[in-house]
Amino acid sequence: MSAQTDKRHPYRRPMRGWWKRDRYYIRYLAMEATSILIALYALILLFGLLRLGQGEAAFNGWLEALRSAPSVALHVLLLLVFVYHSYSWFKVMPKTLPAIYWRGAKLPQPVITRIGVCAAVIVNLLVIILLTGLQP
Amino acid sequence: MEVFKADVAIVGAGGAGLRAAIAAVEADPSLSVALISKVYPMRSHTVAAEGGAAGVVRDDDSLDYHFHDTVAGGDWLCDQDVVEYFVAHCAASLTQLEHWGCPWSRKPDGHVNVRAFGGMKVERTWFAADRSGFHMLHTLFQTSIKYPSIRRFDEYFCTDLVVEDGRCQGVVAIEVATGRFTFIQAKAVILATGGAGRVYRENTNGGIVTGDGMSLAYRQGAPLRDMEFMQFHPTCMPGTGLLFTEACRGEGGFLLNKDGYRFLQDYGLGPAEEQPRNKFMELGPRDRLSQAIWHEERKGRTIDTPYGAAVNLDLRHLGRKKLQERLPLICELAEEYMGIDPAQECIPVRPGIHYTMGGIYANLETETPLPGLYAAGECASNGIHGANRLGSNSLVDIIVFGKLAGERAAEYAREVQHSEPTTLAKLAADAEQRALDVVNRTDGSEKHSILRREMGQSMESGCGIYRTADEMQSTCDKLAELRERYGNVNVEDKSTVWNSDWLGALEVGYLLEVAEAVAHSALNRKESRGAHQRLDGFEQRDDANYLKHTLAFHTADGPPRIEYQDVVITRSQPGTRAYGAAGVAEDAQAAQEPAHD
Amino acid sequence: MKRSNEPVFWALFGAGGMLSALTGVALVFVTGIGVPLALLLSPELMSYVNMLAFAQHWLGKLVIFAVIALFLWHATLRILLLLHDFGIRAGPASALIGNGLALLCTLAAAYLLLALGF
Amino acid sequence: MTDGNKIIEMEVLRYRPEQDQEPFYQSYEVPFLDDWSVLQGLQYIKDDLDGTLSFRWSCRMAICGSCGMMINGVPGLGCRSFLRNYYPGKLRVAALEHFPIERDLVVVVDDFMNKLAQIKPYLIPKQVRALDQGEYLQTPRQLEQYRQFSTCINCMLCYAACPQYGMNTDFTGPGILALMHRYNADSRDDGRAQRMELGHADAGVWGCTAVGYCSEVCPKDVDPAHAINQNKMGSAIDYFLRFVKPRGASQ
Ligand SMILES: Cc1cc2nc3c(=O)[nH]c(=O)nc-3n(C[C@H](O)[C@H](O)[C@H](O)COP(=O)(O)OP(=O)(O)OC[C@H]3O[C@@H](n4cnc5c(N)ncnc54)[C@H](O)[C@@H]3O)c2cc1C
Ligand code: SF4
Ligand code: F3S
Ligand code: FES
Repeated sequence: MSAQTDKRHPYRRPMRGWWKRDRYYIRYLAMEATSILIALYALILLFGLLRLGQGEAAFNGWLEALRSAPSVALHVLLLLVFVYHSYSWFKVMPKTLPAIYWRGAKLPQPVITRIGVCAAVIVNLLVIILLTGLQP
Repeated sequence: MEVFKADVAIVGAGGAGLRAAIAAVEADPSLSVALISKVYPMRSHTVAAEGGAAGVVRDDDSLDYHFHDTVAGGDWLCDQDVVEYFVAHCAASLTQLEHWGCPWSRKPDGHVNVRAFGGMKVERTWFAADRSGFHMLHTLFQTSIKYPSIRRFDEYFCTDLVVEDGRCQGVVAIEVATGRFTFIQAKAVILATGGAGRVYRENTNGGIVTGDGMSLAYRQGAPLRDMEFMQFHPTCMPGTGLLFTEACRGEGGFLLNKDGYRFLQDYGLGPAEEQPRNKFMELGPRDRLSQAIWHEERKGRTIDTPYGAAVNLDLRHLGRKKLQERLPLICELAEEYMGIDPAQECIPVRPGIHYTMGGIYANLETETPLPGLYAAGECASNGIHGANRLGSNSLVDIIVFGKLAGERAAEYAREVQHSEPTTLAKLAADAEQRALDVVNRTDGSEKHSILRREMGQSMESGCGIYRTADEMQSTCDKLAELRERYGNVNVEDKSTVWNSDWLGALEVGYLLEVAEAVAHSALNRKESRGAHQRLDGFEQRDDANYLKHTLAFHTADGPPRIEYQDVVITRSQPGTRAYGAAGVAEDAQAAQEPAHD
Repeated sequence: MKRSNEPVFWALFGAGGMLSALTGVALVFVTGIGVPLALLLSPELMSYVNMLAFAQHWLGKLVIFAVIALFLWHATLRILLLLHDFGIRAGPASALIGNGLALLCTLAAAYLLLALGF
Repeated sequence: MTDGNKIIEMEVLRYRPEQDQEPFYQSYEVPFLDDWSVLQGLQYIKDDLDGTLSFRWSCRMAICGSCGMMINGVPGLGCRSFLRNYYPGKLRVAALEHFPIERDLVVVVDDFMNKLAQIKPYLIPKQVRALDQGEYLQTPRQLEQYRQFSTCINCMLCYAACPQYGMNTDFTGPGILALMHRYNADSRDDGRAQRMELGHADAGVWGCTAVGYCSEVCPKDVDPAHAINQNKMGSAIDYFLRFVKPRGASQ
C-alpha cells in the first residue's frame, strides 16, 4: 500500500427514473400533473370567452360542444382531478403556514388539512347553491 | 507526508475539544488552532448525554453544597482544590452556552430550569429536555463555525503524539477518506478524546469511545490515574446497554425488584417516599444503586431477561404528558428498541459501563506531566470525580476544563517556538510507519474483532461491580495474552480509502493498553471505595493506606507500573458516605460540630 | 446570493391554487356537467344572454378574469416543475416559453373581457 | 456470537473505489435476535464475515446521526431499523441516495458540511449580554417556536429523500434550511436578515417544490418541509415589501 497517493473516486449515482424509486414520489408527481388538466380547463373557459365575444351563434356552438359525449367525459375526469387537487392542496397547506396555536397547544397538521377540506366543501357547495338560486 | 503548522492542536471535537478550541481563539484570535476528530464533531459522544449539567443557581443552593456533594460522591478521592475551582465555574460556563444559543429548558418566567440528579443535595442540573449533551454539542459545534482561525480536520484519526525536546509538539493523523497521513505540528497539544467505556462489552458508550487519547499519552510516559474506577450506570437497556438517563429518577421514577418492591430502602437509602427526595432512594449515587442491584440478583429478586438479570424502572406514575415533555428521548428508546410504552409498562434495566472516572493525569491547570500536553474532558483525570462521578458533573466538567485547557494551551503556545522541522518530520515518519505496519503485515492471523470481544468479556468478569483478587488476576493474565496476540493481528482490508478495518485494529490496540491499566490499578487497590468494590477481605474503605490516587505508567513490554499519589484535601476530611435518612442524621451531626470547613 | 424572482410566480401560483381548491370542483360541475346535461341546473343559466350580461358586469369580468388567469398561472408553475422533474432541462428557455404563454393568455382574457364592453 | 436461529439475507451495496468500476450488491447471511437493528446486522458482517465492509456508526441510539442509509430503498437510520421487521424477506442496504459514494455505505458529506457553515448557524444576538448579567430570558412558549427545529441530528436522511437536492445539489436542502429557521425563529436572535440572503435565493427556500418526503423520513420529527415552506410566505412578502419600503428589507 502506498499511502501518499489519493485513491478516492467517489461514485455518483444517476437520477434517471428517480420517481420510480418510491410511491411517495408518484403521489407527488400525480399532484403536479393535476396542473395539466387545470390548464386545459382554463383554456376551455378562455375559448368560451372568445366565442362569447364573437356573437350568439359562436357561443351556442361552444355550448353545443360542451354537451358532446367526449366533453362530458372530459369534465367528469376534470371533476375528479379538481377533487384530488383540492385534497392535495390542503394536505400541503399546513407546511406553508407558521405553527398555529389554539388554547396554548400547537394545532396538529392533519387538523389544519381537515379545516381546509371542510372549507373547500362549503365554498364549492355555496357556489353551486348560489348558481341554482340565480336560475331564471 | 503533509504537514500542517498550528499553534495549538486539539485532538477530539466533543464537548471538551470544541470548548477548548473556542477558548484558545478567543484568548488570542491570531493563533491558529487545529481541531482533529476521527468523526465529524456532531457525532462525538457528548451527543448522547441525556440528563443535564450541574451548576448552582437556586437561592437555596450553594457552592459549598455542590462541593460537598461532589467530594462525598467521589468517596473523598477528589482533589479538593480542583473541585473548589470547578464548582465556582459551573454556572457561568453553562450561562455561556446559553448565550451561544443552547436551548436549555425554561421555567415559565423565562429563567433556566433545573432538575434533581442522583447524589445532589439541591436541584442544580440544567437540562435541555433529555437531550442535554446533544444540544450542548451542537451549540458548541455551530458556534465554533464563527471562528475562522479554527481549522477543522474532520475524520482524521490520530495515531501518535510527536514528542521532541521533552515536550509534545504535534500529532500524526490518518485522513480517513484517503488513508494518507498528516503531521500536525503544534506548539501545544490538547487531548480531549473522551472515555474508554468500550474496554467493556455492555455499555452506554458509542463505538468511538475507545480510549485513544489515554493510550497515546500513556505510551509517551504520561501516567493514567485512577483507572480502576469505571462507573456502572444502574439503568441501562439489557443487551445493548443503551442508557436510560438518571433524569428518569430525577423526575420521580422508581426502581422495583421482581416483587414490585422499591428495594433500595434495604440498602441504606430509605425511607421510601412517594415524591423524589434528593439523596434518598432512587436519587442515591450510581455506585450504590448498581451495587444494590447486584445484591438483589444474589437474593434472587431480579427479573430474568435474555441478557441477564434486570430490575424494573417504573415511570408509569409520571403520566404521559410529563414523560413526553421531560423525557421524550427515553420514551422513544423504550418504544422503538424494546416495544415498551413507559406510560403503561415498567422498563427492565440493568447496570452497564458508563463512564471512565480515571484518565490522563492532569493538574488544576489541565497540564499533564508532559510539557506542552494538556488534557480535558472524560479522557483526563483532573481530580474532580474521585472514585465515583456524580451524574451531571461531567457535562459541566468538559466545558469548565475544556475552556481552561484552551486558555492554558494558548498561553503556552505563545511562549514557545516550533522545533526544527526536520527532526520532527523524522519522528512523524516513524509514527506513520508504526501505523502502516499494522495494516501492511501479511503474516498475521488474529482477528481484532475477536480480541476485542475477549477483552470485553474478561473485563466484565474480572473488573465488574464487585471484584476479587483471583478474578482480577485472571483478567490481568488474559489481557497479557491478548497483548501478545495483538502483535500478530491481521487486517483483512488492505485498501486506503475509508479503511475502517485498519482503524478498528488500531483502536483495539488502544483499548488493550487502557484495559491493562484498569485491571492492574484495580488489582493493586486493596480496599473498597466508590466504584471499586472488593469481596475478598477488602470490603471497607482504607483511608490509612489508600486515600491515594493510583498512577499507572506504561512499561516497555509488560504490565503497567503502579504508583500512588496523595489526594489534595482542603476542607473536607474523609467521612461516612451516607444517603437517605442516615445522610440526614450525618448532616445534622456535622452541623452541631464546630465547622471544620 | 442573488435573490430569486420566484416569489412573483409563486404568489400567482398560490392564489390560483387556493382559488381552484376552493371553487374548482363547483365550476367544473356547473360549466361542464350540470349545465350541459341539465343536471340540477337549468341550461338557461349559461345562455348567451345571461353570460353576456355576466361578462359585461364589472364583477363578472373580475370573476372570469381571476378564474382563467389564476388557474393558468397556477398550472404553469407546476407544468414547468414537471418538465424539470422529468429531466427536461430547457432551463430558462422553458420558463420563458411557459410563463410567456401564460402571460399571453392572461392578456388575451383581459382584452376579450374589455372588448365585451360594460 | 448469536444463538439466534433466524437467518436473514442482507444484500449490501459495495463499492471500493480502488477496485470497482461501479457499485454492486453483495449478499450475506446474518443470524439475528429479535432486538437486533440493521446496524447490528452490519456489525456482525464486519466482525465475523467480511472485515472489508465499511460504514459509519457510533452511538447506536439514533442521536449521533452517523448511520443514515437506504434500507430497502427508504432512507433510515441503521441503528433504529430492526431486522425483525424485514424478516423473512431479504433486506437491501445501500449508501444514502443523492450523495456521492466514497466507499460501501460511506458517502461524501462535504456538501452538507459546507452548507451548514454558510448559513451562520449560531446565535447573532439582539443585544450582546455579559456573563454576569445571567441568561437571556426566554419563556417556554418562545422556546417552543424553534425547539423542534433544533433537534436535527444532521443525519441527512432528508437529503436522500429530496429529489430536488438529487437533481441539483446547489439547493441548500431541507436539513440546513431547517437549521436556518431554527436560529431565525429564536427569540434571542437577530440574524434573520443576514441568513435570509441565502434563503431568498433560488437555491434557498425557492429550491424546494414541496415534495414533502423529507419530513416523512426525518427520524426526529424536525419537519424540515414545514421549516422551509413557511418561509416562502415570509420571503415573498419581503420580496414585495422591498419596493414599498426599501430600508426595511434585506438587500
Ligand atoms: C449515554 C450517556 C449519557 C450521559 N449523560 C450525562 C449526563 O446527563 N450528564 C453528564 O454530566 N454526563 C453525562 N455523560 C457523560 C458525558 O457525556 C461525557 O463524559 C462527556 O460528554 C465526554 O465529553 P468529551 O468531550 O470528553 O468526549 P467525547 O464527546 O466523547 O469526544 C471525544 C472526541 O475525541 C475524538 N477522538 C477520539 N479518539 C480520537 C482519535 N484517535 N483521533 C482523532 N479524534 C479522536 C472523537 O472523534 C470525539 O470528537 C453521559 C455519557 C453517556 C455515554
Ligand atoms: S432534518 Fe431530520 S432527516 Fe434531515 S438531517 Fe435533520 S434529523 Fe436528519
Ligand atoms: S423533499 Fe425536498 S422539495 Fe422540499 S419539501 Fe422536502 S425539501
Ligand atoms: S449510530 Fe448514531 S444515529 Fe445510528
